[in-house]
Amino acid sequence: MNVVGHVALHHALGIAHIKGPPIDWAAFSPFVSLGVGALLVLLLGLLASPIARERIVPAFSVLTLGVTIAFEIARFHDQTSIISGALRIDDLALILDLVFSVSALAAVILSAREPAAARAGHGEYHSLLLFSVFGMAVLVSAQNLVTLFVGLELLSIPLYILCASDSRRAASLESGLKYLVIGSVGSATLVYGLALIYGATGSTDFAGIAGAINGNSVHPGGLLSDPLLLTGIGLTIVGFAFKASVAPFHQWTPDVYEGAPTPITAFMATATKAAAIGVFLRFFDVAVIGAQDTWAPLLATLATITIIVGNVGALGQSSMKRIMAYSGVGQAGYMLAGVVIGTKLGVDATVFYILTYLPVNIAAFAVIVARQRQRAGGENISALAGLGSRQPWLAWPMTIAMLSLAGIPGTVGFIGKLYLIRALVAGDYTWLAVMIVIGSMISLGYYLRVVAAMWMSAPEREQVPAAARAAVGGRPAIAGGSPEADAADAGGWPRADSAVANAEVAVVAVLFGAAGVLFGIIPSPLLRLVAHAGRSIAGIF
Amino acid sequence: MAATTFGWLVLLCPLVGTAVIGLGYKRLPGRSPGWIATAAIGLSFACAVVMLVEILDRGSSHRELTSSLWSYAVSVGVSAKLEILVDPLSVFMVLVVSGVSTLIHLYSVSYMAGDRGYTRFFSYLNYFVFSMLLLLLAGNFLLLIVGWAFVGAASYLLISFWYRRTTATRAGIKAFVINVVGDVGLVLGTFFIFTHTGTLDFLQTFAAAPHVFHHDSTDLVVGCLLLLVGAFAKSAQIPLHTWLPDAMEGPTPVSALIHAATMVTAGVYLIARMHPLFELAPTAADVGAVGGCLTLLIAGTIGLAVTDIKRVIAYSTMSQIGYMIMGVSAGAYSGALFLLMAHAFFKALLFMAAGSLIAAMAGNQSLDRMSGFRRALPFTFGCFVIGGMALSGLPPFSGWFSKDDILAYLNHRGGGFEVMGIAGYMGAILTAIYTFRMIFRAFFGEPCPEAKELEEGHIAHAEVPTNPQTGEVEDTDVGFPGPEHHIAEREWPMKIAMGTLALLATVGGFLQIPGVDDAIRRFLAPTFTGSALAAAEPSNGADWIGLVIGAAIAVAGVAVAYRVWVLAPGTAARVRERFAPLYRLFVNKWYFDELIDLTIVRPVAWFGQVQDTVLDRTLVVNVITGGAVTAVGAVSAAVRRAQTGFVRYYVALMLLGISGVLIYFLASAS
Amino acid sequence: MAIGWYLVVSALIFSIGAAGVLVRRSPLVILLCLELMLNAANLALVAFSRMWGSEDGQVFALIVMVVAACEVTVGLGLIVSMYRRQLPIDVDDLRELQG
Amino acid sequence: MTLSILIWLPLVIALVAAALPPELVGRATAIASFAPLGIAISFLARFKIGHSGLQFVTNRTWISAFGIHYKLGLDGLNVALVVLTTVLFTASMVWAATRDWERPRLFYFFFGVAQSAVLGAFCAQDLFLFVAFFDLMLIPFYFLIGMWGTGDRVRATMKLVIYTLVGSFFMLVAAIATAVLASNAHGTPITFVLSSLQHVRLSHTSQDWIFLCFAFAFMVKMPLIPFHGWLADGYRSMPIPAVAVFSGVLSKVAAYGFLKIVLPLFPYASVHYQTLVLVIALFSILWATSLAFTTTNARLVVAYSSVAQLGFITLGIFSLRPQGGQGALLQMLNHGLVTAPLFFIVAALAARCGGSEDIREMGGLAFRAPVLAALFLIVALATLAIPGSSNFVGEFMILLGVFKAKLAIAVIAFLGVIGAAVYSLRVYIRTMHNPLGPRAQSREISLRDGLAIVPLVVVILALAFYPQFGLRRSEPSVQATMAPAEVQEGLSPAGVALVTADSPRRVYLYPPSGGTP
Repeated sequence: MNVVGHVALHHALGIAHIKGPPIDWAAFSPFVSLGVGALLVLLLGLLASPIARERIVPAFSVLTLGVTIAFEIARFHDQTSIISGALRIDDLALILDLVFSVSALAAVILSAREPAAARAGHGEYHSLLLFSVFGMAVLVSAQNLVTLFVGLELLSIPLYILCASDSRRAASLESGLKYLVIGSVGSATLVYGLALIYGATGSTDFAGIAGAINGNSVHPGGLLSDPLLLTGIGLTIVGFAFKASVAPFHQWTPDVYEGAPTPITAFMATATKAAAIGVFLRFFDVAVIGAQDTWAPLLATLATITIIVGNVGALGQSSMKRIMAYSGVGQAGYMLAGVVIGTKLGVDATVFYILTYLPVNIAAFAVIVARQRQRAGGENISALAGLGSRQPWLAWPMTIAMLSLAGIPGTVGFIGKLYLIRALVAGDYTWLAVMIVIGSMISLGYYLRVVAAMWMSAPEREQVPAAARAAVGGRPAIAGGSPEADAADAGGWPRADSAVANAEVAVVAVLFGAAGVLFGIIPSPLLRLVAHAGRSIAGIF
Repeated sequence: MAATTFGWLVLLCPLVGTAVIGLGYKRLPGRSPGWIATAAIGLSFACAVVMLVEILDRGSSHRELTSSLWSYAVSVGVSAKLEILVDPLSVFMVLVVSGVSTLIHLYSVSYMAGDRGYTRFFSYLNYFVFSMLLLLLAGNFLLLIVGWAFVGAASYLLISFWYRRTTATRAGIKAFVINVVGDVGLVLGTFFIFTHTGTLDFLQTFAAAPHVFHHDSTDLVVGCLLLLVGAFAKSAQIPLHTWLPDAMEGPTPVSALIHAATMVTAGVYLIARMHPLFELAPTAADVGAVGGCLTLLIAGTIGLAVTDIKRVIAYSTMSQIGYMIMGVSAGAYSGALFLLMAHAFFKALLFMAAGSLIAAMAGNQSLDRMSGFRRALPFTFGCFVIGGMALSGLPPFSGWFSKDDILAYLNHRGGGFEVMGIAGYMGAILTAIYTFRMIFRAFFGEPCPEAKELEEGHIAHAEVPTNPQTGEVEDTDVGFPGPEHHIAEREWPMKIAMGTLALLATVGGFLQIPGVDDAIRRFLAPTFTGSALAAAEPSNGADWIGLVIGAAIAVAGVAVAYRVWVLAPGTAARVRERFAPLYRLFVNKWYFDELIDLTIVRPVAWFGQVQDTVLDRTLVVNVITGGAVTAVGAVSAAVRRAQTGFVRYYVALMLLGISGVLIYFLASAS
Repeated sequence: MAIGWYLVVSALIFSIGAAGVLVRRSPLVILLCLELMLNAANLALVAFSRMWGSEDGQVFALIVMVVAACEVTVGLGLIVSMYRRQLPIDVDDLRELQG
Repeated sequence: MTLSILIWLPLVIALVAAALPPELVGRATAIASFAPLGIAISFLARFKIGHSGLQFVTNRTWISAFGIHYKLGLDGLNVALVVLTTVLFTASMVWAATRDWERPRLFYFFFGVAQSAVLGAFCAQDLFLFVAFFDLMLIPFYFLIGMWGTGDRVRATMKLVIYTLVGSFFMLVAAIATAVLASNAHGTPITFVLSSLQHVRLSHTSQDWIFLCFAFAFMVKMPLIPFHGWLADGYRSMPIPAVAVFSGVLSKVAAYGFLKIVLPLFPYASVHYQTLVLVIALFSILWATSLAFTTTNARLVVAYSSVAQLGFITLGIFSLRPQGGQGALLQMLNHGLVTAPLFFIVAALAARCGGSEDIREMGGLAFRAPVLAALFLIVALATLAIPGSSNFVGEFMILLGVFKAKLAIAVIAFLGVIGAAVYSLRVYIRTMHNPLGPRAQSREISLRDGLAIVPLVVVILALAFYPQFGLRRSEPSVQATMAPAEVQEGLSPAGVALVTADSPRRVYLYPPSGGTP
């Protein structure tokens, strides 16, 4: 078709050239890839053939995440605001996006043989996962109360469903509902707080809020002692704290983590926590940094409580998933301590800690997944007994993960602690550093217990499915115990073909475990990465 | 070759002997270890003689030689080289020690024959002699302390030589610990002196002392008193003497060598060696003299009461060393050393004779069981009598001259020292009595069964060997009372050793006859030049009186003994009843063991128990460790209890948290 | 009319919602109460946007409504699936997970 | 040849050996473990005497963001200890190689990690590197006890590791604080390199709390009373080769830390808390001594005796006098050399009494085992620091230093000397002498035990004749280490510090008043 015809066609159709707002597609690319990928996955899930559903859908999700990661890496080192300043794509956001994507990638791989995926339908399962990642990406780059809230909900609501996705297990449904109810209370609180902040400052974007707090034309005196604003900040803190599972708003965490399908738990434990801490950084170290003197002591107190509660709560547990949940609470306390400092160093330290936290946690959960597939009650610590002698390729990653979370030298966790403590001392929060150390001491009590279980206790004999049925069965009817369901729980899903079935799981475990050691010995690359993150915020200070 | 070279050789010979015997314990046949050991000591005696000659060649002002091999510990102000000091004093001591040791080795070659530990015995014995010679030749404090502790260790090893006897091991550890107390005293004393003089070397210390210490300065007095602690512990002076009687658990040659002739006189040597310091600190010297004086009296009284023949000799050793310590502290250096030499001769002789006697008694040492060995053991009897006469200071034996030398000096010095002189005479009569008590009880009277058996030409044997102390049955694996016993009459090496010593004990006194000659004083003079006290020794010839008194007292003592134990045998019992409390005091050794047990051993043990059970278990394990664990556990339980699983409960807690946060902010707002 | 009153009302609604979540045991009713809490926020938002004379608040309110709708949908979906799984529709019986 | 080779060689050996068939691993590792020993000795031989500065320095940036360097070096303080480490590890390997362990690959792997970590801790010249190695060296023992231990091993190992890591974590905070505060106070970029940290003094208050953190970590590790809660269980359930190196070397790292880090970096606090530390050390000497003669477990006697020994070492260090420091260093060497053979001997004794380590069941073992008895006697006498042993020289100098600093404490400390005689001879007599024990049978020492014990005893004897060997290399370094504290105490003017210290920049860094920078 020639040009003239082209133009003519346009006139014929009477299409006027609307001047849309300029869109920086390059900066927007991660969101695009995520959104499009999510929708396509949803559609692919509708295909009839089981191969399409069980093979192509996960493959496509992996592809999507891969592309996203590529876009994110490509965008490093330039800071742009898009959608008229509603979102800010800077290194902080990109690094966190990277964390979300990687953890989602791991979750997808771990879900490859997960019963939950099949029960919820692969398409829905994976697209929800991707949407959740999308929500996180929005959340951490939000520069505006509205986008912030949208991002938060977009990350939460898919997770409510994913938690419940293993719908034939009552525990899964229970965790889903609990998460929904408590989560909604949390978001209601948050939105109310945001409303009050808006009311106090009269603007919804962070810059405006920051300006108003420090004093501008409208509020010449600043709002440092304005009850409306402070109430708003308080409610906002609660909203975020809930997502980051900061004590005393952490109680949903153990239950939900235990009930949810393990890959989803892994995803929540890493990505959600990262997102929540990310928004903490954004909101408190940018928007309301002016009021730091007011909120810092409170956050410090919360951090302390969280450290104690989390580490102490994990001590007596028998289920690995619960141990990881409580340990996650404790770790959230450490990260929150990083937020409190409110300096560039603090931001760097916090982001770095998130980076160190990601690989080892994934590794640990991968091992749990593997054990769950191999035997009934695989999430119990007793299931790890004698793992060291029989499956070292699983035992070593778990060992590294535990040592790293405990902060033993030679692992990445040690460097993370080093960075945090340095930032705290430099920011005159030495006492908080001491609290972190005390928390780590307590945490030795359960981390080392896990290691001991793997290496130092004799392997108990593997339970045959029959025994497994007995073990899981006998659930009270009121809790929905029904024979066929239990049968499905115990024997039905591929637990038998352990070694083969676990190939990809073991790979994930080994890879992330290795990363945990590698970056523990050569941390410099990560450190350079993080330095930019801090700079991107420092620009605003 | 210089004298010092032979000094090193003196040390080397016994060390080599130890090594050879110790390493070759499997190869060496029969009595060869004994002969090797004897040869080693004999060699070092020969070297000592050469050393003497070398010294005498030199002018009397050049008789103090030092030589060092390599730096032992030289750093940050401490400078201790491996250094020996060869001067008349050390040469004199080395001669006595190596000479007597040679004879005792010779004696042991036969006496210990057949003991399962024969090789071990001689390697220990050589090691002991090495340590003793090291002690004597040491040129600085550090080496002195080394030798000091080594003799202690050797003594421990030899006391608990028959190590399956619990009595022996207990005696061993007792001796060792008390000796360690002595070492500690020595080290601390060294610290006090070193911090002022800044050197460990003897000659430099003596040179520096007058400049850094003013007369009787506190630090010096304390230092010297601590040195005295060492001396008293080693020389078994009150109150650190309790190990010596128990040490008689060792084989008799050991008693002869260590606990009569050599080691126990180390204290005397130490004070003589440190005389420049002691003369600067008269207070300390006086304390030493008084201690010696008390010891000689108390030990004498105990000697009267105990019935174990070796213990009687042990107490007499204590009392004789009391004389020496008293003398050397008071300044009668040559006299004390003279007595030291004489005592080495006759006391070694007495122990050897006693050993032969005990062998004839099949290991039994109780005087109550012995009698009438006069005909059965003629040679032993002779030696015992000679030794006894020398000990009780009967003319013309060595004891007579030497003891008188000290007492004469004390009386001459005056200023309260006459009291000690008088005490000395009192001690002399006690000595004579208990010595001849032994002789009369063991050799006179009706022959006891063992004596009879021996007269028929056969040595008695217990069919079931038992420990005479406890009466418990012994396993002959580790020797005594082993398969065979040896008496002097049947073993020529024992004969030679005892004969030589008998001769020396007789003629040894002629070295220093008042008015006639004073070889020892002249020989030792270079060491004691510049000593005011040494210069103050009485001019000879004046004090024949002292000798006469001494002789008279000795004779009187013998007479008393003869009256009590030969003429009227019942007397002893009557005296015992008459002075019952006194007797109980003596026979219980003035309750020193009980005292120490009560004041030190029990409290320490009790504290140890309490501290182990109460403090360590309760405090550390339960409170510190357990407390933390319990606290954490409690909080953990609370947290988990809060995790009820009720959604609404969680929401409630959440709202609680919210209100808490709000309250905080509203509070900070206003 | 002062902004204060609107705030008081919204605060009341919020508290009522919270109280409802606390006291009621049926998930359905709890969902309703959550709606109340969110709408309390909406009321506040609208009032404020009126106060400042800017539309941000109203936009915010609209979005909150959408979100509320989503949450309710998900909640209902969960309840339905629980019903099909013959689980009791009573939050107090969801105690499989605890400790 | 750089120190890195020495440090990492054991780990490499372990990894290579892990590739061999299990039955060969032990012997291969034992033979290969002579390589680090040889290298260490070559360093000792090439060490230039009379310099207080570092030698054989390796210096690379590890984490530039924090100014953390991978800096290794030898000076008078650590050269002997490095050799000691290799000696004891080799001996333990030899001892272990003659026995069968299940999962041998892991066993020797963890040993390799431990040796590398310990060597690293000794050679580290960067505060953070030291802390990292200090924590790291504990982990292998967690596995060694937990997997190959005896009795209630898991509980014991948990207790031990948590106890000691608690200390280490405090030390981590303290170390970071040192660097951060130093850079804040002087506006210098942050660095952890010791030599540069020595040039910046912290304020008195920060010195105080940082000192306490370090002291706590080190005292737990040694351990000193009352931080010894982990000791009894831990030592009782450790496998013998592990316990030999643990009490032989790991405890020394803590003492070394006092000398290397605390005294030069925190002179004010060192002087401030001198009396406190001295009293704690004294207290643990007496406490451990009395425990050593109440307990009936032979292994625990050795354990408590080493607590007492470390008490003496601490006394020496905190006399803050060169004599004390020299004595302490020498004593570290000596104690390492006596404690390892003692544990081997205890194992041999237990083997002769049906596996029981209770001295009440022993006795009379010397009869058919003259060699064993002789070895034990020598080691026992060395343990009680009989004059003539190198241990005595160490103790002599330690007590001389304390005597100069605090007379009363020195005098009381002598009670510990007497106590040592009692418990050492007690255990010797109760095992070797006295009537034959109920289940005891006297057997001569076996070759495989001899291989491990005899060389060590030979070294002990050699040192007894020439203790100077342990003293001559360390003198300048010790003086340099003690100088800051002495200046602080006003014992020697800053000028002396200038002479002895390895950097002229020290001059103005010591205000004689010791005022806050």
